[in-house]
Amino acid sequence: MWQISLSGTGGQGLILAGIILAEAAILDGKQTIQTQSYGPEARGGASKSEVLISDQEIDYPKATAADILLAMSQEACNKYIGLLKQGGKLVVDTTLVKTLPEVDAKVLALPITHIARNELGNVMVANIVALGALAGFADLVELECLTKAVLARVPKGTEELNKKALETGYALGQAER
Amino acid sequence: MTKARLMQGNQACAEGALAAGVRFFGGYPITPSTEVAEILAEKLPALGGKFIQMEDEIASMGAVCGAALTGVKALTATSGPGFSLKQELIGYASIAEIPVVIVNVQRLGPSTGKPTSPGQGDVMQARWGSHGDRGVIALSPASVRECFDVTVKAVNFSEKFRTPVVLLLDEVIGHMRERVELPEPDEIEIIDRKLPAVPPSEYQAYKPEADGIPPMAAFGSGYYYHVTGLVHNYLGQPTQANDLTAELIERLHTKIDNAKEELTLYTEHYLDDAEVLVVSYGGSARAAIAAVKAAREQGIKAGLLKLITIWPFPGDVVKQAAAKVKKVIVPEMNYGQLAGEIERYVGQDKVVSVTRVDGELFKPEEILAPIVTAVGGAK
Amino acid sequence: MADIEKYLRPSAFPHIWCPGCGNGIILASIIRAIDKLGLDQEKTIIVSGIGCSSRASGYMNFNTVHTAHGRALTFATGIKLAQPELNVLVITGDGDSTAIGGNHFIHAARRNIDLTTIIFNNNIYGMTGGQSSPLTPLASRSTTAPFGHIERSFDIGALAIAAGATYVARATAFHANMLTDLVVKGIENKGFSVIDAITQCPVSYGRKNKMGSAAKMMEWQKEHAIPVQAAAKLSQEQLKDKFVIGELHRSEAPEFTAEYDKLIAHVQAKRGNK
Amino acid sequence: MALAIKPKLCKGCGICVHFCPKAVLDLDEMGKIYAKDPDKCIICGQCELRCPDYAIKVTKEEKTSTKTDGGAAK
Repeated sequence: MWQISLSGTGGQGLILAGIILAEAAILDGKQTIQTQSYGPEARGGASKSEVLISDQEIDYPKATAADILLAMSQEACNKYIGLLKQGGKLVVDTTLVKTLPEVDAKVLALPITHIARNELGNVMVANIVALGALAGFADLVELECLTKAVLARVPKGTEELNKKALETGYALGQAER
Repeated sequence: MTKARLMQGNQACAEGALAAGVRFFGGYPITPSTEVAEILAEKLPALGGKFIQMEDEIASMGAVCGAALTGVKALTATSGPGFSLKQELIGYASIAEIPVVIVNVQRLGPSTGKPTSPGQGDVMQARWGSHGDRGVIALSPASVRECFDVTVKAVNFSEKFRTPVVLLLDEVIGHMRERVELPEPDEIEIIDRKLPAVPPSEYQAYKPEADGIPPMAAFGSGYYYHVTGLVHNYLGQPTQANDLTAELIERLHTKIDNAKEELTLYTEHYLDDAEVLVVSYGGSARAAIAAVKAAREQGIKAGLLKLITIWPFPGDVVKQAAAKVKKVIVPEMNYGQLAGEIERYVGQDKVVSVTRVDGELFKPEEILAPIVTAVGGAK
Repeated sequence: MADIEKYLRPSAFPHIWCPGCGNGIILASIIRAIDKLGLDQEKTIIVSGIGCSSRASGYMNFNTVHTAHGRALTFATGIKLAQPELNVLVITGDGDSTAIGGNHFIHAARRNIDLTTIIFNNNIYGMTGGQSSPLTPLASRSTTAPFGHIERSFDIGALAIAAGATYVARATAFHANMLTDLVVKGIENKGFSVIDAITQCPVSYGRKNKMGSAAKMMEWQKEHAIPVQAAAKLSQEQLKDKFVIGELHRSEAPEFTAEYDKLIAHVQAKRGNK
Repeated sequence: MALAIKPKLCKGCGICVHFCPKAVLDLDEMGKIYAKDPDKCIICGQCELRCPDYAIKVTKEEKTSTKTDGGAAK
């Protein structure tokens, strides 16, 4: 079973990223559960979206020891780093996380937000870049399933941009696998 | 079966309501139940149904009662603070025998408590929240699929037994998204309320039939009758008569108690050879089943009785499951509410109440530990 | 005069109202209005709250709901929205509608839902024995204002108008025929209608405030009521201690259940086109 | 007889007695209304209009030509 934790700031779209990942897992024929936790604020504050992916039925719906942690804010990184299991995979957005924690993990450090803003021209797709990056880094689900899931969820007219964002992230992740 | 998709518990609840024939929703926004309202606001109009966001929780309870009197299946959704406010008219719906479903996605309380964190502290409020004596039906699902199925059951039970039915979700189950395959419409059993078989001139709105339930005519269908929260006679008119009073209050219990077998829903997991029994429900049951499996891996014969029906309390089922075991572990995200009820059936000595009241779901090891202790340590 | 008996439930009589209570007069005026309009008895629903006035529903031979204290409008909203073809009349008291049910009152007015609400305004909580209500006049006495009431009272008409009601009127038990005409117009109005029906409570309010017999209290209503046309010509000073009766307000606004039906049609048409 | 009285329903409040323009009505020793002077009745309907207990009914068989809609004399 994969336990994936996507953490960052409210408003970055990490809950949506988690939903897309879980939907991709279903397209890939897997069992999955997605949960989230956030503070009372709609924007800002540390937020976390969790996805479990398994070939078997999943009993317990929360991550107990994350195989993969995505950190897209310094606060979230500091707060949730303890969830990552030893030898797990850490994906950090170096645009926003300046201090990397000391950790026994395989680290993928990418300027995700910078890539979204400057290379793709829209900071809104940072979550999709991140999703691609961690999927590529950890071989979670088939890229084809992920692409299908992304396209089913994103607003009309942004399909190409999001597809590009996903593929950009995926390639960067895969290169470090 | 429809194809698999990702769905949230609250959404499955809304879909279950629609599948059961609910065509009226009155509600007020409150976390973590709001998705139920939002989804129904979007979906009801296409089905010719009605959605209204009322000015408060009491008003939404009144609106669903009013709608139900016209023959429509009606549902409202809330969380603890709203459930407290709704109690007044839940009691009204009980005595006036109005079928409505109240979804309560439980969060940690009392009061405003911890809005986005799960709790199961409304189990006793569902039973005793409204003043006076009355029978109560309350159901608690533990998965997204169960949210769908149990909502259909809740609507069916409310219609069949002419009573408010409480659906006790919790934040874990309500907000969790899970892979789910929903049944096709023709696979779903739908129950409609019993209509009068006599002409209007002979209709007595509150005269029970053999099953203890009076047939219910819809407003506007030519059957005139009076509906009141006062103790009433068979015509629905207020009465002070002691015999009619006792008969009515007793019937509010017996019409439910007599159908206990039909109303009792639960699932059994590894009970056949179990030496230690876990009884749980809702979100806690997800940690409980993981703990039971972990115990089995250690060679401990643990089993889980997962209750879906909370009220009327399935005491006989619990008693039977507990007969052969040494201990009954009861994990719940409250301070031991249902554990107390279980003690009434299996004795205080046998019950180990496991509580968590910080607004987080149990970790499986927190339930595994008392299981291990119950059998005298690790094997 | 209309035969009101066919609209009553003989088994529920005699009613519980005290001798001289004006509620029976108001109820008869409402029934005459229903009869005048020829409303279909099968399609007319009476909803009431809790209190002396709200017992009226039990005496009326329709589908009737005697709800909980303050909640009549919430049930009525559910009934009307679920089945807009029904005529829904709401019977409530001054405490029921403006204290415990005050929030529901302003929101029903805001939505302009097609309900006709008749407020039996007796200035007091009668059923509990004469405590102050939001309509108890300043300086008058009640069992909970034994030294005189120090709170200002609501003007139900002004409250309803401000909240968005599209028909607002006032009459008294003395002006029983006028009351019937105003209820007729209220029912005819496709929107939220409020009729402030001033009635006498000789037992709890009258006695405490030395107002004399029921008949004397009705004489008081006659003397202190100024028809709206006459009031327009009077100064504030001349209107002091008086109240205005007649049609106080009428306006046009979208009606809630009609708007909802439009929404359904719109959504269904959109789905159908797909 | 233009007045039909139902003493069972009468609670003796005296409103009809007070508002009768011709002093037709009065309360008896039991506190119930009765027509003390029925011949004076002008069938104006004031008593029926304001009886809170529905204890009095004015019938107008004799005077069909003066039928008034709201009940009060016009």
